[in-house]
Amino acid sequence: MKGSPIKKIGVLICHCGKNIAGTLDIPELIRGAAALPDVAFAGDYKYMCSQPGQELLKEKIKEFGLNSVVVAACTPNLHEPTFRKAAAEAGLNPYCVEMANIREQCAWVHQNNGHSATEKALQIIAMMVKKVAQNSPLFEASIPIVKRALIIGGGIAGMQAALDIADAGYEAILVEREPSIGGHMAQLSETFPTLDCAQCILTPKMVSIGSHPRIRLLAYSEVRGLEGYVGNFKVKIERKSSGVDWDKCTGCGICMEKCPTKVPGEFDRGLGKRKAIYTPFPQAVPNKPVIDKANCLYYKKGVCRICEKNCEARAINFQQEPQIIEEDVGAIVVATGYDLYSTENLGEYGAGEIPDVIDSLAFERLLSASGPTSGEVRRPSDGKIPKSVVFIHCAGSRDPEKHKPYCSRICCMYSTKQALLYKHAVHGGQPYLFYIDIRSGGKNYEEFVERAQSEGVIYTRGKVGRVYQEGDKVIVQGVDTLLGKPMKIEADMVVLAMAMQPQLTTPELRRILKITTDIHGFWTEAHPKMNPLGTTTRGIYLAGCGQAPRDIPDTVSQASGAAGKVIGLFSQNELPLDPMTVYVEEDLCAGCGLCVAACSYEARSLDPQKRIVLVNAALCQGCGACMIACPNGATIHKNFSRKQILNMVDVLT
Amino acid sequence: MLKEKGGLSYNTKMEIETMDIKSEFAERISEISGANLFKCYQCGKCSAGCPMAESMDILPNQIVRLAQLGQWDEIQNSNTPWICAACLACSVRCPRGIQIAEAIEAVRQICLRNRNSERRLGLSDEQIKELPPIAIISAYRKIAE
Amino acid sequence: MTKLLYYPGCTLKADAQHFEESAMCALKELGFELQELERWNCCGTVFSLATDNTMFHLAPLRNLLRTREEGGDKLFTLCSMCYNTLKRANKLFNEDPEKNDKVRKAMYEEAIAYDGKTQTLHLLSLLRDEVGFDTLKNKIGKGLNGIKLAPYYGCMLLRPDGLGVDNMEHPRVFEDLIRAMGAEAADFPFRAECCGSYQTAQQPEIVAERTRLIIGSARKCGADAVAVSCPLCAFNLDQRQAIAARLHSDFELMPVLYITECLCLALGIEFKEPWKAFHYAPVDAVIRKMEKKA
Amino acid sequence: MAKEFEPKIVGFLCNWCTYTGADLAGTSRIQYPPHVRIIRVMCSGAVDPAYILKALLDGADGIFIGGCHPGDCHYLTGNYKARRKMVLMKSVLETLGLEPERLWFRWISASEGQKFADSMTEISEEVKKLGPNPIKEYWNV
Ligand SMILES: Cc1cc2nc3c(=O)[nH]c(=O)nc-3n(C[C@H](O)[C@H](O)[C@H](O)COP(=O)(O)OP(=O)(O)OC[C@H]3O[C@@H](n4cnc5c(N)ncnc54)[C@H](O)[C@@H]3O)c2cc1C
Ligand SMILES: Cc1cc2nc3c(=O)[nH]c(=O)nc-3n(C[C@H](O)[C@H](O)[C@H](O)COP(=O)(O)OP(=O)(O)OC[C@H]3O[C@@H](n4cnc5c(N)ncnc54)[C@H](O)[C@@H]3O)c2cc1C
Ligand code: SF4
Ligand code: SF4
Ligand code: SF4
Ligand code: SF4
Ligand code: SF4
Ligand code: SF4
Ligand code: SF4
Ligand code: SF4
Repeated sequence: MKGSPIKKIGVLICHCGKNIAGTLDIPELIRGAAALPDVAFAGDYKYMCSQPGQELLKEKIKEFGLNSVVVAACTPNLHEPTFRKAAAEAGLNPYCVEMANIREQCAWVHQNNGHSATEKALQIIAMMVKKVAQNSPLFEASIPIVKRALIIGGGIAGMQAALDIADAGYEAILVEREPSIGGHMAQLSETFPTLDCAQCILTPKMVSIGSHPRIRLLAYSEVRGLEGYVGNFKVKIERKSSGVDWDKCTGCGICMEKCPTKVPGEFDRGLGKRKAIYTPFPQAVPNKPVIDKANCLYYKKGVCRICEKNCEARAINFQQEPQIIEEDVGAIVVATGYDLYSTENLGEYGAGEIPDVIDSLAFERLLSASGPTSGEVRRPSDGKIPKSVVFIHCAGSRDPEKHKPYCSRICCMYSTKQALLYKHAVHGGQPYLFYIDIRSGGKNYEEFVERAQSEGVIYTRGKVGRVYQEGDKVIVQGVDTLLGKPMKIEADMVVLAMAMQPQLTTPELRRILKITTDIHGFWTEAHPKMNPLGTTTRGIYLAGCGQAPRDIPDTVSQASGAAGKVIGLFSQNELPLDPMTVYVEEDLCAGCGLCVAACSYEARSLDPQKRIVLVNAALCQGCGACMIACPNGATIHKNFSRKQILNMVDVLT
Repeated sequence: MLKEKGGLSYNTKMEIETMDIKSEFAERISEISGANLFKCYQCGKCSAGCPMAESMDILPNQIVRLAQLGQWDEIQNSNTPWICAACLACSVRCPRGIQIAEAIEAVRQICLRNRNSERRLGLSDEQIKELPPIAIISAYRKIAE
Repeated sequence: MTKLLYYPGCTLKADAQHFEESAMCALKELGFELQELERWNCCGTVFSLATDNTMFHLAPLRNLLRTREEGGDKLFTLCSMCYNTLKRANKLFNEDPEKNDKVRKAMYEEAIAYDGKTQTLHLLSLLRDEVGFDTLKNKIGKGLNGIKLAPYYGCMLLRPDGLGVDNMEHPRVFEDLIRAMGAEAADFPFRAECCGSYQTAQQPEIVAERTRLIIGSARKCGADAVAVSCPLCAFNLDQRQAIAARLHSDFELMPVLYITECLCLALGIEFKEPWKAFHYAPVDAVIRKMEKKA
Repeated sequence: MAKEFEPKIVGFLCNWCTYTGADLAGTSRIQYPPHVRIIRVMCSGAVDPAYILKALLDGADGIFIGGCHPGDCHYLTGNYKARRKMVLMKSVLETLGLEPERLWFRWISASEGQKFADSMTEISEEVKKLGPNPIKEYWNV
């Protein structure tokens, strides 16, 4: 660089025992290296990475006043940190140390060709000497971290993540779109494979969320905007207008009792009724009602106001406006969960029009003690107790042609559970399951299926072709592929194990968070194996069924994992930044913006006043794409500059 | 019992050698029908919705399986291709997008072209008088040489 | 009067003359005149499903070409099977370059080359898209109020996906038409179940079993009659009742009417006496009931 | 005996996949010809066409660019950017009167040591067949 002091470069060549010295001619390399421009010292050692080797490095730095070093040894992937650390200990900026890879990419791969290999090694050393000559000392910056997490989605995934983070001593903001947290787990009856009651294990957690001193629960709210980067996000949250002032509301429930308007309730999948002012279910947290404006008589026609008259706390506020609040957070956990694929998509199974053909969540409500039938299995059409129930697996799953190509992973298990619970609930009732394969890969899952089979649940291997109504029966036209026989069952009721799909609102949230989804709309993890909890944006993590279908144990594990990532991040006081980023020569930048489009990390933005581009060091990942995109040479990748690379090319040609 | 139903007799007659699998026969069907039978995962939805299944000795999904394994004899001796009404219910519902009706047409075509089936409609004058032209012509098209 | 180039197909000139005649009467009332193609040939009835049977597609394509020769771009059909065959042949012609090439070469002797632009139109689509069920309803008024008809689509009106007149698994058009005529549409689960098609020639007993099932289902859902739009369906569901009745003493006959016969009645057009003779299951009673309503 | 033509090939390898794959070839001691000299870049998307041109004008006989497999780029889409540039570069080479076969682009992951070594052998042989970079000739005179 301009004005930089005279280069004094040291070259240290490692024998690596016989690994390098066995093939390459070390004295020749020392001779060659010593003759290179700017090289003040060239020497060798048997094992550079050993303690004495590192000491030698430090010694030579001091002895010759070296301001750059090339260690010719193994791959930088192995010992670059070792030598950089040693150099730092001797007072040299670690970024002025480079490695010449003469082991993996030379000695080892040309073992029978010592002469050419030595020639090549010398070129590699020369190339790195030329590069290091233009390295700049770099200094690791760091950014402060806001130690507060945002969790989006209040199902079991979001709840678990919030509790883990809060219990570790950090603040958590939990944003739930619905009036209550709990998610789908709150709708379940009992859970496989242990058959413990979902409400019983969920409710205490919901209560702890509601009362935790470090959790701020924002129910009936949605994220509307996000800016910033890891450690320093700014989030906009809309608190939707509920028509009820929750600060005043005592949760007495009188309003719901008195409201004259009844509509089918979403929580009971339309099988039960709720009022126009409602909480989704009695154990709701927060236990405060909202007004369903589409059905409330006052909002629709301007009459009624019965709730208002009866509310002693004067909490009803029909004029309530939605409110936008802004929060600073350091990390985000996305736990938006799933929806079931709609039965309307399955024309051959009645397209959602046969009353006694219902989806699996509706059946959970029929089995649930707190459900619309108080846990008695009664079919929707006429309230009769069904004597035979057919469960159809893979309804919409594993069907790349028309529906979802993936396996929804949990429906084999919950269908088994539902069949078993039904059999326990209805004396003499016969469950039939139509499956293609039974997928029971989980702890104690196969044992659970075995139990159902031995208790007389009839499993038929074959996919159902048609379901139709005939009189008060539902006819199921299937096949037993093991016998090779078509079969027809006159059932009282049919339960469709519908495919799991991501929330339909995911695309909207994706635009806000700027993280990616797969073609089905499930959130994409940073790496399927090595980083399944992270996303491509640092500081945003995933948990629960929004990422892929999974059951409660897996959801909870993943949520705790995501929380662990957040806690790990928050355990640092400052976030060190990799200094190997890019900078912009302001004088050269024309503000054309070509580099902005080239950056996959939104690390660059145009400064409209100065008409130049700005780099956000916290977001820059150091890929170098912008440097290539810049027509003016204004963007420079630190220690990977165009000039340095062209110099290396020079040495090689 | 399986034997009575028709040609299905895995454990007695059918010997599968590795060489047989993906036989030229399956490829021939694929060629004529455009259907990739190897995508079939034997869910049986084709058979479950087939209006003629009750009268078939081998179900459509079994035809697909036999074809995968190159068991031409079993298929050729089956009544299934000659009972199928080409209604397409199977093809339009197959989760893997396999055109089963088309594959069965291919089986018919191979039989008819080999002329080893001696397929004649052999309609009596009376029948010809009774049947509408649409029935006669389409029957000739599908099931006779 | 809008003129429609019309392709009858072989059966409408033989066993289904009443289908054609009733369609003409009803459509005239609605402002359409059917103008038969001057030259037409049998479409080959069923569409060949084999990829190497290109020659089978010549017959339908020639009819589509005739349409162009006569200056039309739409060809109207009544028979569902013709509709299916013509429409699929055209799709193949337009989407499969290899077939297109072969077919073009095979039709070298034709005066003009076919350009793939003839659209096949079925009666049900015409009534839905060009007449409109609301218009129809206004015109008909109370119509067949009190009558319950079971709409029978069969297979060729709906399959394969995307080529049919409506959603394949969950069609509505036939029901909507019935309702526009003032009648009630039976919720008829067998509406798209194949009748056995051409197997009627070789396997009449199997087809009679299908008939028994389908008719039985129509009866269970309280239909006065089954409405059809295909002469093969009509034959199987109606004439094959004879065998069903012979084999099952408890089988009860059920009238099977072309949708156009119903439409005539709804529009107050007289049900012609000769049409009755084409029916196997007696239609007198139901026609009287329908006439009274209309 | 005339000295056999030893081609000079410059390789640009992305740090995350191909460079690590080259290391693996070494750890596995898979032997290949020594003609390719490797420059480590952070991402194949950061290989400027100027680097390639300079290398060729300076007399390199071949260029090898290695990146992560589609969908595996450490920086999300750098390798797609690289691929687009390579297609362009090939036509640029043609206008320069160079065989486009001198420019190689391969997806090689960190675990594909063998594939890396095979690619080195292949490119060495192919470039040998093409002979010395003709630009070297008319540049020198
Ligand atoms: C019929 C059925 C039976 C089952 N039985 C069992 C069983 O027996 N055992 C078992 O282990 N598992 C069972 N499961 C699976 C279980 O339901 C899931 O594993 C679990 O509920 C997943 O939790 P989650 O938090 O990821 O998602 P959800 O429960 O779907 O929670 C997501 C939450 O996020 C909220 N949300 C979504 N989008 C937003 C947004 N943009 N902003 C704010 N909030 C948002 C939603 O309102 C919801 O509250 C069953 C599933 C079904 C369908
Ligand atoms: C044939 C096969 C193929 C597979 N293929 C895939 C695949 O393609 N994709 C995939 O995702 N998964 C695959 N897996 C699964 C994968 O191997 C496991 O998920 C993963 O390795 C589990 O890692 P682990 O750390 O839990 O256990 P392990 O890999 O078993 O590691 C446990 C470690 O603990 C050590 N240890 C044990 N006891 C003690 C002790 N008392 N004290 C100290 N150390 C101890 C062991 O020595 C061992 O190093 C495959 C598994 C098999 C068998
Ligand atoms: S009556 Fe008032 S205080 Fe009681 S629940 Fe309703 S809004 Fe809340
Ligand atoms: S105003 Fe609306 S919410 Fe209140 S009681 Fe009336 S209908 Fe119910
Ligand atoms: S879990 Fe079972 S029922 Fe669900 S999609 Fe997979 S195989 Fe089908
Ligand atoms: S044990 Fe392994 S092979 Fe067997 S069913 Fe389970 S996952 Fe499949
Ligand atoms: S180096 Fe990569 S991440 Fe950094 S600003 Fe440039 S393009 Fe963006
Ligand atoms: S491409 Fe270069 S000149 Fe253009 S805005 Fe980016 S840095 Fe500035
Ligand atoms: S429906 Fe398709 S996948 Fe299923 S058995 Fe039939 S051919 Fe195979
Ligand atoms: S096309 Fe043939 S095999 Fe397929 S459903 Fe119809 S009758 Fe059955």
